This record gives sequence, structure tokens and C-alpha cells, in this order.
Amino acid sequence: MQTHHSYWLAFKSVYTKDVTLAFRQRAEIVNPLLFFLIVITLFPLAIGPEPALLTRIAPGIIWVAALLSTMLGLDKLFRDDYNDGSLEQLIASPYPLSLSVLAKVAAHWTVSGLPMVLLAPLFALLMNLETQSLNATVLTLLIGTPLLSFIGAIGAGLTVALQKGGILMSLLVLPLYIPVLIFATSAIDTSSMSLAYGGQLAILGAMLAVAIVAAPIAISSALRVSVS
Amino acid sequence: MWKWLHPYAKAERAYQLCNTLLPYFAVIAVVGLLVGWVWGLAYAPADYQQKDSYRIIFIHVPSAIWSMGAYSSMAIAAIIALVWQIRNAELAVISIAPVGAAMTAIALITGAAWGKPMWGAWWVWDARLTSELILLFLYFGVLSLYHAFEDKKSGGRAACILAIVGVVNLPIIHFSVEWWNTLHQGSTITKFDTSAIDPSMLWPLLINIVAFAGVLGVVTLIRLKNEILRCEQHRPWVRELVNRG
Amino acid sequence: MQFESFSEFLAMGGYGFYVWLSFGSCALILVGILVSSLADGKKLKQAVKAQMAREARIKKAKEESQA
Amino acid sequence: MLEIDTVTCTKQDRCLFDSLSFTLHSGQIMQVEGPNGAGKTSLLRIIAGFARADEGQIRYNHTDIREDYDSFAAELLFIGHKTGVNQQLNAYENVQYWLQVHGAKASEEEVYELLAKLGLIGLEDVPVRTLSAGQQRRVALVRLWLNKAKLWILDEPFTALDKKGVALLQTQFQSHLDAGGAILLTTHQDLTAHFAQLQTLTLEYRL
Repeated sequence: MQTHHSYWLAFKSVYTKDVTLAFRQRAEIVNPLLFFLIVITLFPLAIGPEPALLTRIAPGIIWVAALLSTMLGLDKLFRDDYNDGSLEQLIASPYPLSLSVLAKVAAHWTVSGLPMVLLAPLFALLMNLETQSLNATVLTLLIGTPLLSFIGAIGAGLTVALQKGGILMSLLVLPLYIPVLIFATSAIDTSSMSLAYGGQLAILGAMLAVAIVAAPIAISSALRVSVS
Repeated sequence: MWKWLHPYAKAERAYQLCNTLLPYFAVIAVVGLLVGWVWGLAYAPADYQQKDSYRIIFIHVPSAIWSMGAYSSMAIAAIIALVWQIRNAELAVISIAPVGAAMTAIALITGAAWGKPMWGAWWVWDARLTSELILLFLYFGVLSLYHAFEDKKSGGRAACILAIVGVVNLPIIHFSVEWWNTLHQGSTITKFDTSAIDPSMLWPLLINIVAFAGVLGVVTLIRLKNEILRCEQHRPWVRELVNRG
Repeated sequence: MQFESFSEFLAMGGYGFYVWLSFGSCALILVGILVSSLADGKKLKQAVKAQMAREARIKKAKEESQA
Repeated sequence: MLEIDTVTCTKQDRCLFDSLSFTLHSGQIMQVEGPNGAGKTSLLRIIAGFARADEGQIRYNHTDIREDYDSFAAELLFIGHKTGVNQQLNAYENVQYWLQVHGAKASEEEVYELLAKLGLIGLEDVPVRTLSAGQQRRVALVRLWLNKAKLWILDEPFTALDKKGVALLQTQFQSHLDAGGAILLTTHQDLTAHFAQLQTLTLEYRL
């Protein structure tokens, strides 16, 4: 055995562990996606199938569905590690907890956000969105879903020690999702009018940049409180 | 031994400080509300456009201002609590939150009651009202997180973290909602043109704003006293205090 | 005074319902939170008193059993 | 090496211990004793830096552990009730993951050899959830052979172990102490016969 300090290696091993575990229990990846799909299916059934109407409400539906299905995986983000004591081991490691947290959030995005980005063309098709809006949908999901993972992880960290943390977590996190929802849907809306939506994307990007820096600190202090 | 006694003295001192401050806030609150309400309801002239319905401004604006003010003071207390690890600041966070939530609720109810005669609907997705609604959710989040923890020490720290996260997000939420509102051009009628406000209306409004600050202070101090007592209830000084009064 | 009579004051130029609803609910909420906070404090002090009485009883019983 | 300075802890209005002070030097082993609910685990978690003491300081090499927690953590090995072994991963993966997260590296043979030494031959690549409680515990205890930590904090390390396992652990304790390490542990086992330099700290259950 030898000591081998490498931030990258530590990040990678936390990330790989979470992704590997998710792939071993495939339901973890598939179920939120199916949920996403079903929620989107419900809207035309409830509101009516007129293509024009669907085009009009599609951005909102896709994004509300994305918010909700992200919430599904969040509850599990730290739960297993908290229950089996891995979280304590991460705290008592020579690496900063923020690093491990960053890796875990990245893993959560890989298994929950990324598949949504990849499947976005399918949803756009279902909701009668045009090509230019499709691009906007994919781009907003690409920038927006990591933000959802970061903000959501704060809620997950705060509630991991509570037995019935799931609902409480949604209560804490959903209001914080509002800016993401507003800018993302407006970007898609703007694109459907063939207007430039770079401004909204830039704002989403700026929020993501802030989240990458600030959220791991908030998440790790939340986890320290939960573990104590 | 002395180190042991030190924090008790601190809590006791904080309790006494609350007691000293309480009468000042109480006087501001009672006199301010009395003068502000009578002036606002009976003596201020009616608005030429909105007639007497504008009088709701004398409680809507103060409660809206202090709903935000309470959240910021809560977040400042939370930062103090986490950075310097001061337990009393943590208790202050927990004490302010319900009062802030009450202020927010008042702002929402009065906003709706004002909206009905002005816009013809109880609820309009106006930027300011929507922001207040989200603020109410944030308050509920802090409160329910605190109460979900069995160990109140962890609960207090968790609530502090959430309050700080919330205060970072609040300007973003506010900005995004304002922006969303102009985008959809819903109800952009401003309820009250603040730049052109007549002094005869401005004075009672200012008095009410100060009075609401007094109310916020009074209730927060009472609640803070309770919280200090609750976590110090086994200490000798609390027992002495209870025996005395 | 902006109003000629008390009934006019109550009517608020036809907006009485909305104005009084606002001021009424505001007063209700503020008084409510004030009263509940005060009651909470009273309850806490009583709980401390009860705890002290309990301890005194235990102490007394112990002394009696020793004597 | 480790100084506990007037540490006080209250849990839900009950004072577990107050103004507790002691020091632990390299080469020393200390056993924390006391009935259930006396605060043994709480004390270990405070010293490991997971929980916060209401009063007092924990110093490691004369610096407060809160000041530079990560370098303290580099010298610390903590195994608690919850061992930090993932149920879905197998024993080998668990060990390798733990090593990487703790900035260490070991070859495949080295890890297999150790797993064999702890009686886990043939169980290296089945998910840990299928193992017995004692075997799961051993997967966590492999870390005792794979760390450069100076301070070991172990909460009930002997739980669910058989006699052979206990003996194996005690030998490893001794070599850690000989190498200048320090051990702080809770256990209901009597260790006086095994460690001449054993110190004991007794916590009482307080109302």
C-alpha cells in the first residue's frame, strides 16, 4: 500500500462508484425517465391534442416534468451513503468534502439529467415542437439540468438525516427551481418565435457557474449537519 | 468551571437584553399603529383614482417591506450563527421566521383584497405578489426543516444553511419573476405611483412602516426569549427567574 | 377627518369590505402571533415550575425514606 | 498527540459528559467504557470531528481539529457502527473505493491477500449484502492493514467477530501501537490481558 494523493482520482472514484451503482440497478435510471415521459403524455390527454396548443404549452410541460423527475432521484443521492456510513468516511478523508460532493452531483446529473437531454428530441416530437425550438429545448436542458442537480443536492443534504425527508425536500427545493424554470421556458418560447435566445442561455450559464462554485460548499455544510 | 458558566451568562445576558429592548419596540409598535391606522384610515385624503380602496397601502406596503426585511435579518443572523457559532443567533433565526411568515401572509392577503377592486380578481400573477408567494414558501421551508429535526441543535443549523441559500436565491427569484412578468405583460398596472405620492399620504405610510418594524421587533423578541428559555430550561438562572416571577 | 359620519367611515366610499377585510385580517394575524408567543412563554415557565416541583418531591421522598 | 480539553456534550437536554479532559500519546491505547447511553459513541464522533462539542476543544498535534480538518482527517482512521461498506459493491470494490477516496493505492494482489487473511477467500467478488454480519465487518476492518493513519478511532470493532477475528485484530492493534500509532476504542471486551499500556476512561450514565 502506498499513499497516492490525487484530487482527480478521488473525484473519479466517487463518481464511478455512483454511476456504477446506478447502472447495476437500472431501474434508478429508467424509472425517472419513464415518469418524465408519462407526465408529458398526461398533458395532451388532459388539455386536448390540438397541435397549436401543444406547441404553445410544450416548454412549460417539458420543464415542469424535468423538475419533477429530477426530484425522484435526489432523495436517493445521499441516502444510501448516509445509512451505511460511507458519508462519514468521505468526511474523514484527506480530501475536501466539497470535492466528493461535486463528484456525487456530477454522477447524479449523468444518470438523471443527461438521459433527459438525450431524449429531449423525442419529447419535442411528442409536443409538436419545431426544429428551432428543439435546439433550444436541448440546450436549456443541457445547461439547466446540472443546475437542478446542484440546487436539489442542497435540499437532499439537508434532509438526509430525516426519516421522511422526501416530501420536505421537494418543499425546500422546488421554490429555488423557479428561476431555472422561468429562464429555460422563456428561451424555448423565444426560439419558437425565431428570435435570439442567447440571453436566457447566458443567464442560465451564469447561474450554473455560481452553482458550481457555491453549491458544493452549501451541500457539504448541510451534510456535516446531517451527519452530526 | 468558569468556562462552563460562561455560555450560561451569555444566554442570560441575551435574555436580559431582550427584556431591555422590548419596551422600546412595544411603544413604537403600539403608538405607531394607533397613529398610523387612525391617520391612514380617517384623516389621509382619498386617492383621486383609487378612492378609499388605496388605504390598504398603509398595511400592504409595510408588511411587504418587512417580509423581505425579516428574511434578510434572518439570513444575517444565520450567517452569524454559522460563522461564529453563536447559538443565540441560531435561536434568533428560528424566532424571526414565523414573524416574517406572518408579515408575508399579511402582504399576500392585503394584496389580494386590494387586487379585487382594482383588477377585478382576487389573485393576479403580478410580479410583486408572486415574489411574496415564493417568499412565503421559503419561510415555510425554513420552519418545517427546523421542526422536522428531533435534535434541535442540528435543526437550527440546518435552518441557518437553508436561510442563507434562500437569501442568495431571493434576488435571483425576484429578478426572474419581474422579468417573467414584463415578458408576459400580465397586469402591469402599478397599484400606486410611489414617485408622485402626496405628503399627506406619505406621512401615515412612513409611520406605519416604522410601526410594523416595531411589531416585528416585539414579537421576535418575545419569541427569542421563549427559545432561550426553552434551551436553557435546566439551568439555574432560568429556575431563579421562574421562581421570582 | 375625511368622513362626514361613522357610517360613511365604515363604507369607505364603497370599498369598505376590502379595506376592512385587509385591516381586520392584518390585526387578526398580528394579535394571533403575539398571543400565541406570549402563551408559549407562559407554558414554558409553567413547565419549568412543574419540573422543579417534581424534583422537590423526589428529594423529599428520598429524605423521608432515609430517615 | 491528541488532547481533549474540557469537552462538554449535551444531547436533548441530557448532559452526557462535562469538562472531560484527557490526552492520548503515540503508542497508547485507550478504551472508553460505560453503560449504554453514557455517550461513548458521541464522544468518539466528537473527537473524529463529525459532531460538535457544546464546549471545549479537540487538539491534534496542538492544533484545533476544526482549523484544518482535512489534514487531521489524513491522520485519522475512523470505523463506526456504520462501517461505510456499500451493500451493492463487492468486497474488493469496497476496499479499492475506500483506498482511492483516502488517497492511497494498493495492488490487486495486496488486497486479495488481505481479504484472504481476514477469512474472505472466495467472497471477494460477491455483493457485500449477501455476506454475514461478521464478514461485512471484516470487509471494513481490512482498512486497518491499509492505512498510514496515526490515530485510530474504532467504535465497537469486535462486534460480530469470532475469536479468531478478535485475536487477529488485537495483533494488528499491537503492531500499530509499536509503530507509534494511537488507538481510541469502545468495546465491552476486556482488553487488560492483551495490552499492558491500556488506559481506560469510564463514562457514567447521568440523568
